[in-house]
Amino acid sequence: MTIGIEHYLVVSLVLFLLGLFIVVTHRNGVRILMGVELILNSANLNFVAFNRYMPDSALSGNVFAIFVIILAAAEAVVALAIVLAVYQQFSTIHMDEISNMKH
Amino acid sequence: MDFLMNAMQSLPASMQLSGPLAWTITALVAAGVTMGVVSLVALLAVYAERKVSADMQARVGPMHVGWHGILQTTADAIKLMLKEDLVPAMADKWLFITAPLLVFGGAFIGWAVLPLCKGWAPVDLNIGVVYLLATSSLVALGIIMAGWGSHNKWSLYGAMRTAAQFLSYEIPTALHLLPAILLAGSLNLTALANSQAGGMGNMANWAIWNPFCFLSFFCYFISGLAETNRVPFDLPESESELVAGFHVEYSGMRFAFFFLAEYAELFLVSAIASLVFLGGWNGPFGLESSFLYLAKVLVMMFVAIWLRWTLPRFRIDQLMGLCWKFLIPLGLINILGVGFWIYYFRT
Amino acid sequence: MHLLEILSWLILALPLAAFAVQMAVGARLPRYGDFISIGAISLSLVFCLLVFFRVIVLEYSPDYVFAVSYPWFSGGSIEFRWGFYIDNVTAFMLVVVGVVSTLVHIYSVGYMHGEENYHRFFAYLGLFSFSMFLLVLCDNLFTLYIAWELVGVSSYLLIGFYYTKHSAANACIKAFLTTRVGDVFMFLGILLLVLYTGQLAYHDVFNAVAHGEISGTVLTIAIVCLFGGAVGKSAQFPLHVWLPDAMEGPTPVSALIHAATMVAAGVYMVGRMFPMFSQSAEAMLVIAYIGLITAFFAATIAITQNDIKRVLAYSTISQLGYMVTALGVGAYTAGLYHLMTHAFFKALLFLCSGSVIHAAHTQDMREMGGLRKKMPITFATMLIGTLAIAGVPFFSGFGSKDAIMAGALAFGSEHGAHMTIFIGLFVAAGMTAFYMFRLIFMTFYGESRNQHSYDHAHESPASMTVPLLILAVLSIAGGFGLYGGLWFNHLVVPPALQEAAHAAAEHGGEHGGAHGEAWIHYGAMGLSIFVAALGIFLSWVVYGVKWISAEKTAAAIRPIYQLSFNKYYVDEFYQKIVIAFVLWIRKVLAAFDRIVIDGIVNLTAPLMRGGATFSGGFDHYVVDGVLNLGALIVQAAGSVSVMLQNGVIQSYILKAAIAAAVILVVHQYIQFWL
Amino acid sequence: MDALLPSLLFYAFAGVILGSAAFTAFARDIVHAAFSLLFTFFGLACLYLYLGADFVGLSQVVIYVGGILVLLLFGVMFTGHQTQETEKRTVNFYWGLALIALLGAGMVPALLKAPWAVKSAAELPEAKSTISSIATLLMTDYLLPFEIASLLLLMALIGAVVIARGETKTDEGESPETSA
Repeated sequence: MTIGIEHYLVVSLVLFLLGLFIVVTHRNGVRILMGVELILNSANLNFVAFNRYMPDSALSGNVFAIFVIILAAAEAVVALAIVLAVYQQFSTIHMDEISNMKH
Repeated sequence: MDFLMNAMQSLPASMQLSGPLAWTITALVAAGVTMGVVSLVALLAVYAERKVSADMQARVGPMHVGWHGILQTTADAIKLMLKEDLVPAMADKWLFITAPLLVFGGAFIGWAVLPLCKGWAPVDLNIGVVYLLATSSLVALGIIMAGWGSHNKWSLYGAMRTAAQFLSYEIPTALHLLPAILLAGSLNLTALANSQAGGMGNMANWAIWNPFCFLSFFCYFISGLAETNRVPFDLPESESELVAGFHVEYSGMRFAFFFLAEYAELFLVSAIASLVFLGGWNGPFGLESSFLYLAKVLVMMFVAIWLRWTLPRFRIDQLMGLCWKFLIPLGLINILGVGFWIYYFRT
Repeated sequence: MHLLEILSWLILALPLAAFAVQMAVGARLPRYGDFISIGAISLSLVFCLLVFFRVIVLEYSPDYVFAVSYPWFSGGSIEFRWGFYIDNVTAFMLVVVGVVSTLVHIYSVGYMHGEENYHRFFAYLGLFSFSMFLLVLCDNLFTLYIAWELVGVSSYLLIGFYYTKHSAANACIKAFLTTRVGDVFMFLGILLLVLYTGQLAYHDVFNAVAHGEISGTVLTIAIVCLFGGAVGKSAQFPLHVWLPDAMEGPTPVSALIHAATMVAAGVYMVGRMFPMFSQSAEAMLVIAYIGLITAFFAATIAITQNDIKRVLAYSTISQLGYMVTALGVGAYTAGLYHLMTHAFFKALLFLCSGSVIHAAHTQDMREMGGLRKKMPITFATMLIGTLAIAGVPFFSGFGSKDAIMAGALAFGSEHGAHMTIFIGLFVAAGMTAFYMFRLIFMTFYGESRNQHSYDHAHESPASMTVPLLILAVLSIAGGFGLYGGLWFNHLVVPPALQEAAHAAAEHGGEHGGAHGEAWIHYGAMGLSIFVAALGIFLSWVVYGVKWISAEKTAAAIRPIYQLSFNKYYVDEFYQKIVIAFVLWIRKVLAAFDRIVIDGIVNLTAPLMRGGATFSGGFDHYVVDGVLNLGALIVQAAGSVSVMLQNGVIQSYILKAAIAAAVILVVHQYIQFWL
Repeated sequence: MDALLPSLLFYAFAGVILGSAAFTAFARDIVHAAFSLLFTFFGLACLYLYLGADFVGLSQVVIYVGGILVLLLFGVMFTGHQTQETEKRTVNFYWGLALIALLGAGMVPALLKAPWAVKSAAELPEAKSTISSIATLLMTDYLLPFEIASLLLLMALIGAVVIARGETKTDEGESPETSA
């Protein structure tokens, strides 16, 4: 009944699938961003879990997770700026309606 | 208070329990104690606020319930609890209900790492400061939730302002804690306070005497006030323009939660300031006492109340300008400065 | 760094910097930036004087040498270095170049005032000064050749300064190409030396020659080839034709390049290489005779010319011939001494002629006359220059020319067969005095022959006259009285060269006035004074008081006069024979080209056309067919896949992810199926 | 008994995380979805703490809850509550479901079968505080990535400002949507 690495991997996998589902199916740009965040978090969970279950890895997993979080912050800022710009430009944030590069 | 500490520590032993169950029971008891303290602090703080403001405006304040109105806030609390629980028809019910809990929860879980008396905290977390910074963000989220859930434009405005203000002021709050943390070399609040013991009159080692930390202390207190939405930074509430901001639709018990959370946070900010900068329980003449610590917190709270009834409210652009153009650069400079200080005076 | 090293760097850098600045921003500076050029060249002059002072005065020793060299690059087995080589000769030459350059710069301010491209002129002057300094300072053959060509280029630019004038454009091309003939020989000479010795630096080459690494006929050929460069640059017969034409350039240029410095470069080069040249008696003899021919023929031409600058040009050629002869007969110091004195008085004469031209607006002496009263300063200074060149005692030309005569006389007395050299020089000296005073009389005395230009004539501005005065002083002082030659002799001959000179003296004559026997020296002196006086007297008789009519005399000896007047038809000879030969070869080659090469090309055309027709058909039916088939397939596939391409990025992600998932699932479960 | 509580805690956290994430994925209201994300992030932070990664856990709370989530809510509020009840919120909904089913079917056996070079839970050392080790790592082995990350944040900040403000320049009625 102890918790092994597989438990974390499955949780992470389901998180990833849910994120992917959001990215693939939802029309709202902000919702897609949420999906992306879920995917990033599932990766992070893998990093941290493997780090814990490989004690010799000297915290590299944790450091990686921190870098991923930093990247996620940068990504969210820029992505939201883009979403706002898109909204101003196209008056919609439905990503399937924005199918042409030049307005 | 020292008795309390001993009692808490010996509790599991006296019940002859060990393992996770003991851990759980200790946690629950600690949570209960903390909850009681929070409520007590809030009740007293509201009373103090009323009385102080009355004094400042040459009034007498509440006088009828109890001796000099000392039971007035208790009576108010009872009144709020007995009021009808209203949810506006157009409101997003889930969000509307969750928001006060989130706000209060956010303020409350911060107390988990706060030393309540000399050397004892419910959870003596070794990265307590980071934990405090982390949990305080829940409050902002709760306020946004309240603003959105109320389906009211005043609420939404208040919520948006909160989000902006909160995101901005989180940065200087952290930045201005860092110089003192660098000096102490620890993120543990107890260790931070203990590291300031000793020196001339048990005061010379207070972080505030370091020139950089001296600046940081005031900047931190300003940022803290802004984070708790206290005047002069109470733009999210601003009674005069937004009616009451995010909690305009709330009444009864839910409103009480917001109220409680505000004073809990105020206490938290004051406590951190006194622990990190003012030596915590270390005081003059080699004194080390929980009462000294409490006295410092109360003085800080009094200053906050005093400011509330003295200063007018900022405009939103002034608020943001103060944060980004003044507090954050100063924080970075302070960190650099204290780094050099440590390099030259410690090594 | 040694002081001399720093000074050498500065001397080189300043004119080059002035050149760069003038080229880049000269047009936009106040006064077109002439002050920059003048400042730079003046500073260079100051540094030259410092070098002179240090080398000649402070640390004087006959064999003073300062050498420094820097690695440059290496090609094959030869390491190319470049550096400075400063001895007494270099110090002297630096002062000559510096003084004349500076004075010409200053003079140009007045002379070129208001010209178009004023700043460009100064830029070219700066480039020329740099090149000349480099030529003087450098320590090896390779750098010498580079400086040599740079001098040629800047001379080309300066002669062609009025490039819109057709004659100037032609003259600069002619000058460049003619000197190039000499340069090719010089390059061959350098190549021969490098081939045999593997060295480039002067010293190493001299050592190699002294050790016999190159000797005999090969050495003679190498030396004659090197001398070919001097023939071109110093306008020796038969490559002298460019110098008179080069007078199309502005007069300061004539003074700077075609009187004082560049044309002296050949002489300087021979002087610099003297230890090597003196190893080959045959080559020395060739040099001596070429110098003699040049000196004599140029003098005869100068008598009949009417253009004031052409007279001076031929006079220059003649004087260069003197120098070369001096070198050829082993009177090494006399040649270099004459180089210095000539630089001063010929620059003076040219600048005076410029002043006259500036005033009279013509170059034809027949249009002038009586300018003495209008232009007293110009007259006085020009008279001093003329006296100097004529070899009148107490002027600089006397000492140097006398030394050359003495050298030639000594050579002749040793080898009776070569007494011709002395006699030729002697006669040429008389002619020199004659034509120079002819110039003076025609220009400054008598009545004006063109009243209009006479009325407008006036003295030149101070920026022009001051250099004249300075040069006049130098033209007198440069002679050091009567005994300059003796003094100079001690000054510039390092012992190493003395030995070489002695070696030359063993088969040649005694090499200079000082070491000559007394009768040679005083005899030569007396004779040269005599011919100078004779020349002046004749000139006075013909052009001064006109007892003898010049026209009648010319008519009496008409064929000779025509020969002289037409410069012995050398130009025509080149035009008719040499250039015609080249043109003929060109025609032959053109015919070969047309008939043989074009024939082959024309033959290939039908072949190619046949091949092209075939390959075109193949292309059209086979290759295009395949391609069209491919295109059809791609089009069909595209019309299917365009349905996938709907512009919605999410659908792309979906499709990619589904593809990945399918692959994954297949990969996972395939083991069960198999 | 001793092993039960930690396991139960894990399952509780996993339940919170996956439940709230699923709510995010399937909720009709985007604001609800966003707030549901709060629980996902918070649960993940708890899971990190549970894994002994205290600093990562708190960073998760600070940055995701305090930063990114608030930003997402901003995004929702600025772009308006656009999706009406009647409007279609998703595309390819069933394709998406098929996709995650397929991927899950492919991945789960792969995860379980893979010979991970890890230790079993019993062999693991006691979790210690990671913060000073991480600080040392960031200042030594990972100094360059750390500095690059700071640069990246600066670039993101400036870039975001530029992108978001870009439209204010065309206020003179030139922008297509105002004229259209």
